[in-house]
Parts: sequence; structure tokens; C-alpha cells
Amino acid sequence: QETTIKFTLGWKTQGSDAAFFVARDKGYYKAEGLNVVIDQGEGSGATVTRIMGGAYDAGFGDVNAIIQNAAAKPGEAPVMVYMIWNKPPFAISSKKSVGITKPQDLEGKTLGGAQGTPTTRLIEVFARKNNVDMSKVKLTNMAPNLQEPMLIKGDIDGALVFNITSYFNLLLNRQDPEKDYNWLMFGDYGLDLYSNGLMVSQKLLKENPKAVEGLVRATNKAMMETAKDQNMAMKSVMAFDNLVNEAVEKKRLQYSFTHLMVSPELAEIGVGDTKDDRMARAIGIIVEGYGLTRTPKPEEIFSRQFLPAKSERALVYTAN
Amino acid sequence: MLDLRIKQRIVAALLIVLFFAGWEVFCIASGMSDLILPRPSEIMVTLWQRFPILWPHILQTLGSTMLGFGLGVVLGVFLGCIIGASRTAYDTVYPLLIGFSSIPKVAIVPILVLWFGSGTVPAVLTSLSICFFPIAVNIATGLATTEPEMEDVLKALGASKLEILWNVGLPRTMPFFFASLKVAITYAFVGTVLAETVASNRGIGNVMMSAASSFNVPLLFAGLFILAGLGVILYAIFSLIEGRVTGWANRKNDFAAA
Amino acid sequence: MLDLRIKQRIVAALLIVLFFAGWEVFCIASGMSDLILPRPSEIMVTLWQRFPILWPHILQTLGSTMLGFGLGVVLGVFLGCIIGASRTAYDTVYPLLIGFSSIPKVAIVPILVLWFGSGTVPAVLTSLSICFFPIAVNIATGLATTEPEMEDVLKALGASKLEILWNVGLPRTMPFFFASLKVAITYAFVGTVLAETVASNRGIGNVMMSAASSFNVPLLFAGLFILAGLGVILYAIFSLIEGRVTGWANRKNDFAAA
Amino acid sequence: MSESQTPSLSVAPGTSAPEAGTHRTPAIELSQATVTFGRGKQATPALSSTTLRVQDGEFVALVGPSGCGKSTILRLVSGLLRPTTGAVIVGGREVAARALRVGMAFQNPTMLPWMTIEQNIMLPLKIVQPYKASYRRERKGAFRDKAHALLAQVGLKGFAGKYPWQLSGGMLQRANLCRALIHEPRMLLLDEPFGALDQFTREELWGILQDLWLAHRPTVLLVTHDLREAGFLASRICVMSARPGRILDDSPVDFARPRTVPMTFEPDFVALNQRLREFIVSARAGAAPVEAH
Amino acid sequence: MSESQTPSLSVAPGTSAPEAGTHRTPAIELSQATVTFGRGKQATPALSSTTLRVQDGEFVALVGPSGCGKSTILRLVSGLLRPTTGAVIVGGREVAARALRVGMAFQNPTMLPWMTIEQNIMLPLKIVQPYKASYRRERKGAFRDKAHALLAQVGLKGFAGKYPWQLSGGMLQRANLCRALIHEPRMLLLDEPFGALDQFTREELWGILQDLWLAHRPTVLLVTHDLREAGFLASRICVMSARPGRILDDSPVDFARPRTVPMTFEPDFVALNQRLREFIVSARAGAAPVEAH
Ligand SMILES: Nc1ncnc2c1ncn2[C@@H]1O[C@H](COP(=O)(O)OP(=O)(O)OP(=O)(O)O)[C@@H](O)[C@H]1O
Ligand SMILES: Nc1ncnc2c1ncn2[C@@H]1O[C@H](COP(=O)(O)OP(=O)(O)OP(=O)(O)O)[C@@H](O)[C@H]1O
Ligand SMILES: [Mg+2]
Ligand SMILES: [Mg+2]
Repeated sequence: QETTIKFTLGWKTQGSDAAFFVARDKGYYKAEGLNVVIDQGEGSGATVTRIMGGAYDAGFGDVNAIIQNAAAKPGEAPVMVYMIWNKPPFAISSKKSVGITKPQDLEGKTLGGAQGTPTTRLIEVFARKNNVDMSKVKLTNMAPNLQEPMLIKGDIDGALVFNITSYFNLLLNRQDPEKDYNWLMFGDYGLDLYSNGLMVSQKLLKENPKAVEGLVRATNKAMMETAKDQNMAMKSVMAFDNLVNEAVEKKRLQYSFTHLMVSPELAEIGVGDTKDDRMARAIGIIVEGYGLTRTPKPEEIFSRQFLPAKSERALVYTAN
Repeated sequence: MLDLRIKQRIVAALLIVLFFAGWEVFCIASGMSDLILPRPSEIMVTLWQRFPILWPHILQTLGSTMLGFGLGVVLGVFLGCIIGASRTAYDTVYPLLIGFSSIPKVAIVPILVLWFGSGTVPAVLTSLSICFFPIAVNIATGLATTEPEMEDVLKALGASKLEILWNVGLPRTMPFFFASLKVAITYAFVGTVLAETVASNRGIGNVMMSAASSFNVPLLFAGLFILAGLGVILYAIFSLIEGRVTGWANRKNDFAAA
Repeated sequence: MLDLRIKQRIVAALLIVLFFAGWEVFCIASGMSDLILPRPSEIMVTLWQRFPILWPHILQTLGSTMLGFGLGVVLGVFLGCIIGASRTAYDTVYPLLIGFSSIPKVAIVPILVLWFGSGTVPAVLTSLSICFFPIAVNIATGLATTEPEMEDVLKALGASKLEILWNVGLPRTMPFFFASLKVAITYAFVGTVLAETVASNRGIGNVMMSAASSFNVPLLFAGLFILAGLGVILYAIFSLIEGRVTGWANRKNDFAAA
Repeated sequence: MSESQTPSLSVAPGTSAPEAGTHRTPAIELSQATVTFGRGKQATPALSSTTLRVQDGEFVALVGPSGCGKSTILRLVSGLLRPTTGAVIVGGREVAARALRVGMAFQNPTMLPWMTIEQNIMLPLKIVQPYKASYRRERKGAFRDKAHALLAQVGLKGFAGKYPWQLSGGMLQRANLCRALIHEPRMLLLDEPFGALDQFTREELWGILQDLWLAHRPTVLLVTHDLREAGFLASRICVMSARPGRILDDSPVDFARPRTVPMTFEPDFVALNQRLREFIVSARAGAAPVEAH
Repeated sequence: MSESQTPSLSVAPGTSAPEAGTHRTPAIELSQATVTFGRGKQATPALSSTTLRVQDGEFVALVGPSGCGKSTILRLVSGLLRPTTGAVIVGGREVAARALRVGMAFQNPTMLPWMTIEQNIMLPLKIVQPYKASYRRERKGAFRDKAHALLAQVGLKGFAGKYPWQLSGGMLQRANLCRALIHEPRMLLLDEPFGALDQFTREELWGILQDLWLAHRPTVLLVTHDLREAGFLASRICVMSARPGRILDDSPVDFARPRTVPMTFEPDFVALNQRLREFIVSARAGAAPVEAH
């Protein structure tokens, strides 16, 4: 008897989602008795609402969105069971010529942000923590895919972005994101947040913990293999969606390892797990940043109950 | 006659209230999460509380929409006249318009933003680009279906094409025109809001975007209610004008009421 | 007459070609980046190369659209008849419809996804919800402006309301109906694509979203071209039917051509 | 056939019809019917307190000046209009004439422009029982033949498949007459059915209509401006006053049937016309609608 | 005034008009004009090779059976239709009659439904020079008074502000006549302008039209079914054959002007009618459009 799990991605098909496709493609989910149906998403925050609404059982999404919803509706928000990106992708990208190298340089500049994305919402907290006078910073809203073109055109000085998205958007816009752009990473300036991972609905958690366990195990297995062989992983990505640009998505996949995963913490606790004290801090930042009325406990947000043994989660990343 | 009209209006108002009551009951009965579909009462409360904050956004959206709509009417009437009057224009412009109209305007908003910067201009242009089409189609159809006998009255007097258009074609087309206005005004709002969600710091679209991303669904719906309300108000205004201008075509109702 | 028609068509085709040539020249002359507005030739090349991959997406979108459009026509005609026939319905349903129509459908797609999951169902429903409105408005207007003299012909025979609707109201309304179909079909495509961009793994909307998020602008525009092309093809089909059904109302063209 | 078969009931102008004294229920009964269009300042009185009774099988002609309310009376009888005051009883029932299978030829031959002449003419067969039941089956068979035969009779052979706008004014009027006749109604309401026709076509159609009436004896209410026409066809002629109309005179026409065109030139006939003519002239004198020149 | 002021030119039926021999250019000249509607199997010949000349200031009546092409001729002259073959020369130029300020009363009084009667009637003043120039200024002043005066003349006083659908058939026809007359055109094309009117209203309007013609001498082409009407008004009567029409007979009417209604009962007049009548009967015999009954 197979359990069907409706799974939503954080966005359209991207190389960084490879592990899920590998697990599906190679039958790891099947081996766990799971029929995982993967749909593309509308944003890593929307993953949370999609699951809360009951249309999906699991998904790849933003832990900070869980915190927000858990504060308002305890007991309804999904729970993160396998943290994947343990470094926050939140960043400000800007042309080198503009000269934003440290937070204070933001004063007097115009920043473009996509409304409601964590980067945009957290800029206030970022400013407070780094003594930037936000009254001197001009913020303007725009859709995510307009940020880079407007940055290039010079309509805005800096863009409030996800580094993993913006980096490749710049690349696709024929820019050199390394040479010509500065990146202020929020993680480097006191906003040490967690970000995307595998989350499941409370309903699934309660009614079918075995399925959750299988889901995590299979995903983890695929993650390990993806870390070793991205070419193999990209085959699974292309099998899911032949429209994507394989070369770019492979780079994006590698970028997710190098910039969002591989870290001292990862070496210490393995993929999927979090540190409780850091999670508590992160929750504090979100509560402050979003003006939440309640501070959820870390165990409402993250559950390590389904993680395989740490040895199985020791990630060794080798680019190829 | 007057009494009947008032009675009808009361019934209509009651039915509308009933609709919202039904929605409310449905939400409560099915235990619907307000993340998915909030209750109307909840929405109204949000609307009431947030109104002072929403007000400038409403003005912004209304302004952009009216401007876009106004330009859309001008463009639509112009294109409609051309298509309705010339066979070549019909064969050329119609397919191009249909093609253009089949394109989701979301796709062109980014281009507009890159050209004109974010803010009011793309909103107006999107609104315009989405709302002129029904007007053009209806005007063209109205002109094409004008009874030749009516035109003959003027033709026999040696009237120019323009005089015929002005004195016969356009008045005859008014019922078509007003029908299209009702469609166009609603789409004009959609266009403005669309552009505002993509790139703007003000406007209902912007509010809705921010509400959506902070999971404030009641506020999102309050935005929708505002749009619906604005649409209905403008519709009511057009209805009044329509009553005066195309009364001649609506004799049926006169009869029914007599 | 036939010759004239053929000549007109050739002129029209030339003008359309001219339009695209103008676009091409504009892009080259202004040094437009293909990241903002690609040249038509570029788009066509992309379209040609990617066609095998795009084909299933086209079918998906076309299928959803036709289904949504079909249902939209049924719903629109039904609502139009009700609004056109009953004063109370006019006062009740019209404002509700206008309100609903003023709401950007992007806002309701997520709700549909929550209810029905992503895929074909939300696409069909969005398409339906966006395209029935012009039909309802035009049918209602057509019915309301039907000359009472024509209805009298049947009334004097003791015909029932339904018989009058069927034999006079609806045929008389056909020009209005076909005008609205042209509008509705294009909006049906917009609706489907909208839903697909938000919630689907297949369809042109999904392709475009994926193209947009990877800044593959020529592919994005190839998607737009496909939509435009589908719109034009369906329009052509309706035009054929329209010519047969509402020929009686288009005598003017007959005259002009005679 | 002599006129005595259909007794004509003369109603004294201005007085209400006597309630008793008739042993058959009249097919049409207007009692004190008034019609006013619009209200307030806009009010147009179209018919002032009109009383008219028509027996079953009678052939009544209505004559009167333009705008006096003749068409309005037909609209009342056919149930298209309700009287502002007073009552209209048709076939023993107030309002509507569904059961009577009314055949109506409107003054303005409103053909439905999306239908061919044939389809327009077959419309009553589509709506009225007992034809309705077999319409789908017969519309390409017996019914169509019937329509074609009727069209041929009025000289429109070959025009069945044309659209209304392809016909001349007089042709449309003849088609209009066909539409009123095709379902062999028990009651015929004809509003100037021959107005746009030349004298000869008109006279031929008189003959056709008379034959039809003699054969089936429907109740006929004919509006006409032609006193010769009224005399030829009717068994009773009602003269109306200028707007707002009333019935001024109501006289039986007792010439033997079938009447022929030459009869209309005979002294008796001419005398009747002359009498009516003079009567109308004197009646008009007070309220002449046209300025003297 | 005697008829001799406007010499009437008789054209032998079937022969083309002699090119020389007239010292004035005719106001209207149809030479061998043919009209066929549709093509192929659908073709309906409406007018077969018709030749007709009307001198400036003449009053010509066209009579003929229903559907013979009378309205078609008027449409040709007014430039609404082009002949399939042959030529139509109006005012010395081929096609169109813009400069001539044609006044046309259509057979079906097509009033624009969104305009009041007054507005409908003032339409020519809005379009035709020299009125056009001062229309904006005068439409509430002199022009309106003119319209009201004309309406009063035809007995429609008080109906200026009504909409077309509020008028009876005959009233619309009178309004239609006003619209043809208001701009005092040099050429009047009247298509059965009195068809829906009762005898008396009709006769009064004859008088008005005659006075107008005597005063201004416009060229008039009048289509009518009433031989008395033709005799009363016209200086020449053209008789047409059945469809496809041709002009069969063309006879001058030489009674002294102004003519009066009593004159129409005089033996000379009756004889003319009788002569035409018999002529038409014999002409029809071959191609009777109505089946014998
Ligand atoms: N719908 C209407 N609204 C207002 N007035 C109307 C309407 N219909 C008719 N009338 C008025 O009622 C009067 C009588 O009209 P009706 O059509 O009965 O005249 P009629 O006797 O048939 O005249 P005709 O011989 O000219 O056809 C007219 O004065 C007309 O103006
Ligand atoms: N638009 C058209 N298309 C096809 N046939 C037409 C058209 N207009 C007129 N006809 C045909 O041309 C012929 C002449 O029509 P016309 O209207 O000139 O007749 P008429 O002499 O005015 O008749 P009436 O006295 O009945 O008005 C008719 O047989 C008619 O069927
Ligand atoms: Mg009448
Ligand atoms: Mg005619």
C-alpha cells in the first residue's frame, strides 16, 4: 500500500531542488512505500500556505514563513523535518561601481525589493542591527524578476534578493556577478537565520509518521548522492522538466552547496539538523522583524525526530 | 411604476445581503480557515480598521484606472471605428488585436516598467492595454451591424462618411458601447492592480501583494472588496449615463414597467 | 467581388508582415537588448527549435482553455439570459458580477489551488471565471435592446417567454454574442495561462514562467506568440461561424462589396 | 351564401353596449376601454372609452383618421396591450388570446431579419398548437408546402428563400399577410394589410381573403383606409373619430357574397362609400388634424 | 398657372431616348439602366433596361405593380444604388446627387430611433448646405420653428418631442414627408408618401404638396399606387411593367393647376384613370404576379 504525498517545490524547477528529483527518479521514495507527486511552487513562503490549506502534504519551503504562521496559528503551521539550507540566502546585491560594501553604505541609496520576501521584510532588522538609518534609504517595490534588470539599468542601486536567485539572474543577464557585483550577505551581519528545507503538514506528522520518516530518509539519501555527483542529479532534474537551462541549473545546484549548505555547522551536525540555540535566536529575529505577537518555541518549528543517524547525514560535497 | 421599481430594488438588495450571509454561514459551517477564505464579516472589520491606511492606495489605484480606462475608451472607440469602417482594417487590425489581447498582460508589465520606470505609468498603460479591446470589438460589431436603411437616410442627403458615422453609426452603436464599458471598466481595474503588484509602491495591488506575502488573508480580501466596490460604483455611474443615452434601445423595459 | 476580397486579403497580409518587419527594424535600429524585447526573427527561431518540447504544453493550454471557454460560454449565456429577462436579476446579479469581475483573477488562483490542487482544474476554472463575464454582459444587453415589435410577432401568437427568448431574443442577440466571444476567447487564454504560471507543471503559462525566471526572453516571447497564434486561430474559426449565423445583421458589408 | 348567417350587432356610438340581448358570447368585447400612453405631462391619450363587440365569425372593418387608435385596438384584442381603464374580453376571457390562435398582420410588416421569408411565414406553425407538435417533423414537408402554396397565392412564388430585406415594400406586406393566415386562425387581426399594394394586386387579394373567410368563417378585424376595401370585405364597418379615438358609427354591409370587384362600381356600393365619406367629413370637421391650406 | 411652363417629354417605351432634340439637360436621365441583385443562381433582376428622362421642374409619377422596381429607380436616382448596366445621370453628372440637395421620403419611414421626431426632421438641415453652416446656431431657433411649422402642417402639432416608436404608422409617414421637404430640395423623391394615410389626410397633403411644387418647382419623382393621386399631382405618369420592371407607358397629365379634389371626380379625370387602369390590366395579363382565384 503506497502512501501518496503531494509535494510542492518552492518555485519553478531549479537545479537546487535536485535531491527531490533524484529521490523520485531513482525510486528511493517508492522504496519507502511513498508515491511522491511533485508540483512546482509559487514561492518558498507560499509552500507554507499551500500545506496549511491542505492541498499539499509536504514541500520545500522557508522556515521563516513557518515561524510567522506558527506565531498566529499554532498547531496549523507545517513543521520543518529536514533543514537543507542552513545559511540564509538573503542578500543585497549591487554594482561595484555603486560602492555598497558595508551596511552603512546603504544610506542615501535606492533599494529595490520584492514585496513580502524575507529579504525585504528583514531589511529593517538588518538596518537596526547594523546602525543604518533607514530613513535615509529609499525602498521601492518590484517583482523579483525585475530586480536584476533594474539593477543593471541603474534604476536602483541595490537589490534585496536571494543570492542563489540573483546570482544566476545576473549571469543570465550577461553580467559577471563575481567581478562586477558586491554582495552584502545578511548572514554575515547578524541575521543568522535558517532558510529552506523539507517541511510536512502536522496532519501527516500525526497520522503517518512512518511516511515522514521515509520521506526524510529517501531525500537524505538522494542529497548525499547529489553532493557527490551533480551530473547524475541534473539528469533527474531534466527528466522532470526539460525546459530548464541545464548548464545554469547545474551551477545553481553547486552554488546551493557552496554558498548555502557547506559550513562548519554542517560538518558538526550533518545535513537536515539545526542547532536549537541558533534556531531560538532566529525565531527571535523573525518575531522582531515581523512584529509577531507570539514567540513560537523551536520545537514547534523544527522536528529532528525523523532524521536518520548523523553518520548517514555527513555530507561530502565534491563539485564535478 | 415607481413603487414596483422600489420593490425590485429592495428585493435585489436583500438578495445581495443574502449572498454574503450565505458566504458567512458557509465559512462557519465548513470550518473554513481564514487563510483560505475569510468570512465577509472578518473582511469588513479589516476594511474598517485599515481604511485610513488604505485610503491613499485606493485613490492611487482609482486614479491610474480612470486614466487608463479613459485612454482605453478613446483608443477602443478609435480602433473600433476603423475596424468597423474599413474592410482592410478589419482584416489587418483585428487579427493583430486578437493576438495582442490573447497575451497575458502580466508578461508585458515588466517591459513597461523597464521602459517607463515603476509607478503610475505602467499601471495606466497596463490598464489601457487590457481594457480597450472589448470596446474596440463592440464598437466594430455595432458599426458593422448597423442597418443600411438608417445609413441610407443620410447617404441620400449626400452626407460624408464621417457624418454618417457620427449621426448614425455611433448612436446606433451606443448599446454595444455601453455593454463594452461595463466589461472594460472591470478589466481596467484588473490591469492597474496587475501592474501595481509587479512594480509599485502604492495602490491596492501593492497592498494586496504585501498582504499576501505576510499571510494576512483578510487584508488581501479587503483589497478585493475595495476593487469590487470601485467596480460596482463605476458601473452604477455608467448605468446612469447609459440609461440616458441608450434609453431609446431599451424600450422593452419601458413596456414591462408601464 | 471575389477579386476585391482577395486583393483586400493580400493587402491585409502585407500590412501584418509589415508590422513584424517594423518591429524587427525597430529592435535593430534602437539596439534593443533581446533581454527586453527580442526581435521577431529571434522569437520565430526559438519557436521553431523548441517546438517539439513546446507541443505538449500547447495542447495542455489549449485543452484547458477550450474547456474553460466552453463552460464560460454556457455560464455566460445562462447569466446573460437571466439578467436580460428579469429586472430583479439585473439588479442583483449584475452588481455581484461586476464586483467579481473587477477582482484580479490572480488573487483567486491560489485559493483554487488550495481547493483543487495545482494542474488542470484551477486553469479551467480561472479561464471560466475570466471569460464568462463579457458574454453575460453582451447577451444581457442584446436581450434588453431587442425591438419590442419583433417580440410582439410571437407574443401575438401566444408564445411562452421561453419561445420568445429562443426565437427572437437569442437570434437577435447573436451579433452581440459573437462580439463577446471574440473578447472571451482571448481572456480565456489569459486566464488559463495565469493559472498555469501560478499552479501547474505544464502548459504555456508554466513555460513562460520558467522562461521568465531563467531570463530566457526569446522563449518567453515564443510563448506569447503561441498564445497570440492560438487566439487568432480560434478567432478565425468563430468568424467563420459568425459569418454564417449573423450574416443577416452584416448586410452593410454585402452592400459595400456588391 | 348570404350575410344573414352572421348576424351583425350594431352598437350605438357613445353608448355602452347593452349587457343583455345577445344570446352568443361575442368573440371580442371591448367595454369602455381607454388607452393612455405615458403618464403625467407626457401622457398621450390614444383611445377614449371605446366599446366594441364583434361576434364570432364576423368580418368587421375599422376605418378612421391616421393616429386615431386603430392599431391600438388591434393590440388590445391580441393581448399585446392592456387597457388603461375598461375591459377587453376576447373569447370569453379577459386579456390574451392564446387559445384563439390569433393571426395578426402588423401594420409594419415586422419580419425577423435572420429568417428567410419561408421561415418567417412558418413561425406561427412553430408556436401554435396543433401545428407545434409536429413542427419538427413537417417543417421540411407538409408545412413548407403549405407556406409555398400560400406564397404562390399572393404572388411571391420563388421568394420563399429570400431574406426580408431582399423584398420590396409591397412584397413584404404580402408575406406579412401569409404569416397571419398560415395557421388558419379563428381570429384574424389585419392592420392595413394591403396598404403598400397597387390596386390590382390588392383587388386580387381581396378575393382571396373573401374566399378564405367564406370557407372558414374566422372572426376578422380589418383596419383599412380604403372605403372600397372595407365595403368589399366587411360585414360591418366601424368608423372612428380622430385621436383619442372612439367609435362614431357602426354600420352593417349587406351586399351579397361572394362580392366581386365590378360590384364595387355599382351605385349601391358607391352610395355606401359616399355616405361613409360624408359622415367622416362631418365628424372630422371639428377636429381636423391637418391645417387647411 | 398652366402646365405649359414645364414642358413634358414623352419617351416611347422600349426605345432609348434620343440624344439630340432637347435643349435643356434633363434633371434625371436613366439610360438603359438595368439592376440585378445578387449573382449567379441567386440573381434577382429588379429593373430591366429602363430609360427615363425627367426635366428640371417636372412632376413625374411612377405607377406599377408591387415589386416592379419603383423603389429601385428612386434609389438609383438618389445615388444609393448603382445600375448593373446602363447609366444614371442626375443633374448632368453620373451617380450621386449631393449638389442637388435631394429630398427623399423612403417607402418605409426609417426614423432614427434615438432621435425625437423633431431631431429626425431637422437631420437634412444638419447635413445639407447652406443650412449646415448655421445648424449649431439655429437648431434651437429658426430651424426648430421651421420643423414645428412643417409638422403642424401635416397634423403632427405636439408630436415634435416624441420618439418615433410613439407615433402611429400614418404619423410616421407624415413625419417622413416632412424630412424630405424641410431643406427645400431641388429634387424630391417620394416613395409612396401617403400609403398609410386615410383618404382625407391624404387629399389634404396632396394640396400641400401641389402648392409647394407650384411655388418652388422642384423636380419630383413620386411613386404611388393610387391613380387618382398620380393624376392629381403629376404632370406626367409613367407606368411600369411587372418585375423586372420597364417603363411601359408615359403619358402627360394636362389638367390645369392648381387642381382640386372635386376635379378628380370629373369625367376627364376619371377617363384618364380608366385609360391607365385598362392599360395596366392588359399589360399585366401576360405576367400576372398573382394566381387567378
Ligand atoms: N408606444 C406608444 N407610446 C406613446 N404613444 C403611442 C404609442 N403607440 C401609439 N401611440 C399613440 O397612440 C395614438 C394612436 O396610435 P395608433 O397606432 O393606434 O394609430 P392608428 O389609428 O393605427 O393610426 P395610423 O392609421 O396612422 O396607423 C397615436 O396618437 C400615437 O401617437
Ligand atoms: N437588396 C435587394 N436584394 C435583392 N433583391 C432586391 C433587393 N432590393 C430589391 N430587390 C428586388 O428587386 C425588385 C424590385 O424591388 P423594388 O423595391 O424596387 O420594388 P417596388 O416597385 O418598389 O415594389 P413595391 O411597390 O412593392 O414597393 C423586387 O423583386 C425585390 O425582390
Ligand atoms: Mg396604425
Ligand atoms: Mg417600393
